Amino acid sequence: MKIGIYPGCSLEGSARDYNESVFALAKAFDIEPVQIPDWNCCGATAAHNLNKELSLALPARILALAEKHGVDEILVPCAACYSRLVVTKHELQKHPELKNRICEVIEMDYKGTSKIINVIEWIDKYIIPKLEEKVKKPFNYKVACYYGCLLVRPNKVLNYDRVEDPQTMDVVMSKIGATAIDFAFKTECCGAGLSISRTDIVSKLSGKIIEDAEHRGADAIIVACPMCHSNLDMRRPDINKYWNKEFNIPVIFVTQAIGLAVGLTPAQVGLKRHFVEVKIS
Amino acid sequence: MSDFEPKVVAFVCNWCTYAGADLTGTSRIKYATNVKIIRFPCTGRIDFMLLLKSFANGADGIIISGCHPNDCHYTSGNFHAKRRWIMFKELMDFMGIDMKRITYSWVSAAEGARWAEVVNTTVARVRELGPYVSYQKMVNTHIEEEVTNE
Amino acid sequence: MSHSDHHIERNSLAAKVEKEVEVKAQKCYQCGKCSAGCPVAEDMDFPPSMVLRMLQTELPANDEKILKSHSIWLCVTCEMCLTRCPMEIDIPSMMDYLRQKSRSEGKANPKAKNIIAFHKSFLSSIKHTGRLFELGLIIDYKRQSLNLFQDAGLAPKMISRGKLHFMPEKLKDMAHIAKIFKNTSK
Amino acid sequence: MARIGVFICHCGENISATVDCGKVCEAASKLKHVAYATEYKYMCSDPGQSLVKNAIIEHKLTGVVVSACSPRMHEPTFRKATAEGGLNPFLCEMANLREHCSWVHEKGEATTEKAIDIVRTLVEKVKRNAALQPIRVPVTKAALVIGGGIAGIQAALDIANCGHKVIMVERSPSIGGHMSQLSETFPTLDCSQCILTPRMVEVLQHPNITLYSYAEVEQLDGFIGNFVAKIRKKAKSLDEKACTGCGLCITKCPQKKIPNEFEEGMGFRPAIYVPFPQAVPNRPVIDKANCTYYIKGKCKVCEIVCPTKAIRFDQEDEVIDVEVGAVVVATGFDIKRADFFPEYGYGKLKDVIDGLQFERLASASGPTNGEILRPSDGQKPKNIVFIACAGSRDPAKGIAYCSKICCMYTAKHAMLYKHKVHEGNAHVFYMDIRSAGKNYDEFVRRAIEEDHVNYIRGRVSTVYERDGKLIVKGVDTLLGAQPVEIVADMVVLATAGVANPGAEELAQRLHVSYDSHKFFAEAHPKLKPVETNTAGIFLAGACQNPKDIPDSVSQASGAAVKVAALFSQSELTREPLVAAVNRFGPPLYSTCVGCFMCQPVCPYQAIEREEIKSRDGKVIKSLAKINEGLCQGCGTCVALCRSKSIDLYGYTNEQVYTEVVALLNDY
Ligand SMILES: Cc1cc2nc3c(=O)[nH]c(=O)nc-3n(C[C@H](O)[C@H](O)[C@H](O)COP(=O)(O)OP(=O)(O)OC[C@H]3O[C@@H](n4cnc5c(N)ncnc54)[C@H](O)[C@@H]3O)c2cc1C
Ligand SMILES: Cc1cc2nc3c(=O)[nH]c(=O)nc-3n(C[C@H](O)[C@H](O)[C@H](O)COP(=O)(O)OP(=O)(O)OC[C@H]3O[C@@H](n4cnc5c(N)ncnc54)[C@H](O)[C@@H]3O)c2cc1C
Ligand code: SF4
Ligand code: SF4
Ligand code: SF4
Ligand code: SF4
Ligand code: SF4
Ligand code: SF4
Ligand code: SF4
Ligand code: SF4
Repeated sequence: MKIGIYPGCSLEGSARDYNESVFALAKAFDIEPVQIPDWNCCGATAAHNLNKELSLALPARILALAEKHGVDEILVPCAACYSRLVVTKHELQKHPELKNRICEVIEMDYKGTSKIINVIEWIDKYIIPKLEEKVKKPFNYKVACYYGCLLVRPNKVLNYDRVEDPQTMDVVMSKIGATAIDFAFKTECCGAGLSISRTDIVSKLSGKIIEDAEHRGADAIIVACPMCHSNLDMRRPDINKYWNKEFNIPVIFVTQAIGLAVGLTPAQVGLKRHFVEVKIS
Repeated sequence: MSDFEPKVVAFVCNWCTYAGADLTGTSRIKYATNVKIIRFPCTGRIDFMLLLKSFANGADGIIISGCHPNDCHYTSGNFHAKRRWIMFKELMDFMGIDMKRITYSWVSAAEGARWAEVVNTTVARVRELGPYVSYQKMVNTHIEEEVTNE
Repeated sequence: MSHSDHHIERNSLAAKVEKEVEVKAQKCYQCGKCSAGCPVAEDMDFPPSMVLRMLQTELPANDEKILKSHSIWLCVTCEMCLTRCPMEIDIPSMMDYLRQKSRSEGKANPKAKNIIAFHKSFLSSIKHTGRLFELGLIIDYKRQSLNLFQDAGLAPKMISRGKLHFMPEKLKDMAHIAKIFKNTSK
Repeated sequence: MARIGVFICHCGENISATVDCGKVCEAASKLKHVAYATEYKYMCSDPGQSLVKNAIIEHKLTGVVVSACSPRMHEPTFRKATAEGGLNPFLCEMANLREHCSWVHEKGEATTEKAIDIVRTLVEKVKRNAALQPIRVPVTKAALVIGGGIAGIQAALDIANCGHKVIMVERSPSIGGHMSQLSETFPTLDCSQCILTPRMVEVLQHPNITLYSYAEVEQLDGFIGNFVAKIRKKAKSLDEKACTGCGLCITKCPQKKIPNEFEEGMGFRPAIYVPFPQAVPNRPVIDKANCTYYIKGKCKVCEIVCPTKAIRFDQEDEVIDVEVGAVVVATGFDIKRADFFPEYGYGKLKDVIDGLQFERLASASGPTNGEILRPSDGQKPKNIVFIACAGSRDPAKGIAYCSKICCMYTAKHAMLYKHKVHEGNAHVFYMDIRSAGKNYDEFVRRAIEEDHVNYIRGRVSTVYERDGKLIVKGVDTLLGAQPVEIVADMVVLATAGVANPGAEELAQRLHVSYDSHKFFAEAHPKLKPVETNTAGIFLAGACQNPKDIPDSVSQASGAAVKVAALFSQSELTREPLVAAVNRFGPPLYSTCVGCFMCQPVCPYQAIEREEIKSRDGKVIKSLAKINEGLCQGCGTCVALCRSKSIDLYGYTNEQVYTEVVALLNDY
């Protein structure tokens, strides 16, 4: 079985920390995901806001490339990219004519054979079985697992976890010794799509999530999406200003938390790149 | 052709269309004399071989009519009739029966006027089509040959 | 004959939404659950359930209001509404369609200028490099939105944390991307 | 040789004005096998009827065709006259010369010709009529009532008061159903127990009613008038005759922490228990699944303390057969339970409860003695939110229908809350207020106008907990979908009314139909709302769809009358127009090939399997057999049977084919 990875644009840029932690964690567990050669951007929100065909064609090229290189399973750490790829696969499967049209657009063959998995599924399948023996420093913290929108929605298409009150990340965190608190904003939107154009709205929405997590006594918010991370972490000064508060709860990628627990250094998992200082560990 | 009077047989269910046709009468609504009714308990009882038998015996057109869907006196008789009709229709079509000669309709016990309309439109259509001699000839020749062979 | 066999020509926005994205506005019974859960409803001029109600009227004046609304641009496609709608009405897809329609008819709400500018900058970044070049995106967006001072503090901090590249990373097969853009531009 | 008599009616001038009756009579008299033809002004008058009687005798007729009005009008009249003439009544047919001829055509040759065609057709048919005997079915005058809620109770009492025996089977240890759990009832707010308990006691004491509680119907065989029911009486581990109901065992049972079903999980009960103080019968049962003795083999405290030595640990289930003539199904309904609404925290947040739980909180005999206290900390809620249509009218959750009762009980709950917590605020999120009953809308208006319940039109998106409070996020759609956020202490969901668990299996055992939501199906939505598709089985109460008490009681009385009508004769007589599968002697036995394609199409489950056995008991052949008690004569099976092995009396293949030939051929 050949496992590929589609990092997506943000992991190469603003979410380098996430990227580093994914690869460091993979290495620690002797896994070597191969990048899909010459991958392109999935088009994210912008494409389907402005151009439906393009919003399917861009992900279709990625999937077709994966197929061409014999990839059976594609790990997609970015929840936004994950959602776009799964939705595209679903749409093309459902509408054969659309599939033909998109194949014409991208001038490539596409069958829809590769499986697309998100980072939690990947952890579940490849990390958890060997986790117990490897945990060196239990992650003894109270954490609020934040799933965001795109890991679980659209639920009928993604078919992953429960759409209300999902549990998979909570379970993963408990395996490294963390206590996942009950958290009302697990799947509320952080405002990702308006990240740059409407910072006020993003500050408001992301602020609600942070406020609730802090209020419930969480030591950290755990995320599995670079968009969520950038909104909750990089946007913190805006959030604090908007709310007129000093929120300083750190936002940690799930892969970073596991990495720390199995003995990787903060630098190895990219913690120093965060805006909000991570005092734990 | 102008003095051609088509013969039309109507197979109707007792509870809806027969009663509907009674109402046509009580309301004194007039329709063509060409249609003659045979009463069945339910359209579910109608054996579609009767259609072939009718054409062979000189019918130029046929009406099948029962309760509206979901109104069947026997709850689902008309549903089964409809299902069988769909299959049989294809078969007859395949056999070369002129399907324009057959009307399949729903007339409830309250639709006296509708029954007159169904009768009149069917008669008009069949009149247009002319006598269904082709079928009668085909079937009847066959019988006669058998008789002479004896 | 089924009851819905009415062959009336409809030319309303609702009819178009129905045809293009298979969202039937008439299915909405105005319960308001979408608006109750929508994270941006309070910033919208018409919350999602109101957009549906306006579509249902099939009145040209309401269609016009929708296409010119701020709401359709504020929707962040979070899918909360679809997830909870009892009638499973795909509002996010509908919003996508309305945005495209609004822009192609030149009716986009002026207040959404920045949002559109951002999406455009984003796409143009992909068009030129195949991947998102974040620094380029920010510069292009600032140019388009004339919002020069917004996020002034962000870039230096990102740079210091190695989160912004100075040079775009280009795909090898840029010609392919160009073709895809060309093939999908209507 | 057939000798047919034809009687042509003028119907005053109704027929004779357009049809030349004389000519029809003449033509009829020339038909083969017609021994006598005559015309008369009013055939249905006494002299007209005598004409038929006398002609039968005089002309030794073997068949009669009365050519007059619609058989739907006078067929019974002339069949009776035929019988009085000494001929089997089914040897009489009517030719419809009025409704289908004289009234719908103008006077003229074609009309008379058509009349002749009709007469000829029926003459040919009647020649092929068989002398049929009405089917007589004996009736066992005892009714089985399944389910002991208010509907079952009402039906049982009504039937018993007509003087018939009733066997009532109730699944749980006590009768009473959901009504016994209710606090006060809309629209009058009278105490549920106060009006129900006397009825329950009446059932127990009625000489005509035998009550089997803690029992279930396992199987039902037979047909209208003649059912046999297999009833499993679950072991109560108790000698009911010896037990005095003193309750000592209940107080001493050490196993005390079992969630109390009657209190909807908001209290506990021991392993030996009576579900509630007014239970009928008021005798305990041991819940084997939770009793220490059954689990670990030790304890027997109850046996030790029982002053009358009534405990029987070795008791086993008992299965008995009862013979009944009719069945009333009254197994009621249930409401959607936890984990159905994750976005509202139902099943997860302690203070998000359902309607039945609220009933228990509001009930004077409930876990809080009628005080409205929230389950999490026993505090009095200052702000309470009711959410209507919680799961009903929600196709995404699989329930598109309206549950019908929840608008009313929600108004009642809000009202009861306001009566008990004067300083509190009650909010109701609703979509429509459906209160179409006598004094119902007035009731809802009272909640709004006098008790100041805050009705907000809109659906709630989510309920979550924060600092021990519940945040309810909704909108007010009447204010342009303006967001409404209420910080509540307690949330009550009016969850959808659904079919009782086990309803589907029961329906299959009884051979009655059910709808896609597993509610029992009535035979006709308007005109047979208490009948099922199976003759002799009737419906009462919420097992058909969610219903309130007045509707349940009305329907139960309706079902009881149907049963009483059935029991008013000792034999059922039915028209013999039923289907039959042919039978002959060996070696063929029947042309039926045993495909059983006919079985599923019969709307009345009248087609059974019969096994032909050789002398040494080996099954040689499986054949379809029609139960004439169940068959209603629709004829669907006849048309379907490919080997033409089934025929329908009155409409045999021979008859209908002959009709076609006679109608089209002028001979
Ligand atoms: C929260 C709430 C509040 C309500 N308030 C009111 C009100 O104020 N006023 C009003 O008019 N109505 C009210 N109702 C409606 C009322 O409860 C029903 O109308 C009534 O209970 C229906 O009676 P039933 O006998 O048909 O069914 P049920 O009460 O459900 O009784 C059915 C009985 O059948 C038994 N049973 C089930 N399956 C089997 C089986 N297989 N074999 C043997 N026995 C079986 C059950 O154990 C039960 O005893 C309310 C309902 C709810 C949920
Ligand atoms: C516009 C409209 C549409 C409807 N559509 C539907 C529908 O689609 N489906 C449905 O289920 N229901 C429908 N209904 C309701 C339906 O009409 C009633 O449920 C039904 O008619 C009630 O029957 P009833 O016998 O109780 O009363 P009625 O139909 O009113 O019959 C009462 C009879 O009693 C006679 N009478 C009155 N006073 C006396 C007296 N003092 N002495 C002797 N005789 C007397 C009257 O002449 C009448 O014949 C509709 C009603 C209306 C108004
Ligand atoms: S239900 Fe059956 S019997 Fe009744 S009228 Fe209809 S087709 Fe006829
Ligand atoms: S949730 Fe669905 S049905 Fe309700 S108002 Fe919104 S779109 Fe309409
Ligand atoms: S998808 Fe758009 S309309 Fe729907 S809830 Fe999210 S932001 Fe609101
Ligand atoms: S034997 Fe069972 S029922 Fe009796 S007292 Fe013990 S636990 Fe209770
Ligand atoms: S079993 Fe014995 S102790 Fe228990 S109630 Fe009956 S008589 Fe009393
Ligand atoms: S009765 Fe009222 S609350 Fe219940 S489902 Fe119907 S409309 Fe909703
Ligand atoms: S009065 Fe009639 S129209 Fe008005 S709510 Fe009641 S049932 Fe509906
Ligand atoms: S005639 Fe109708 S009711 Fe009788 S057995 Fe046949 S299908 Fe069943």
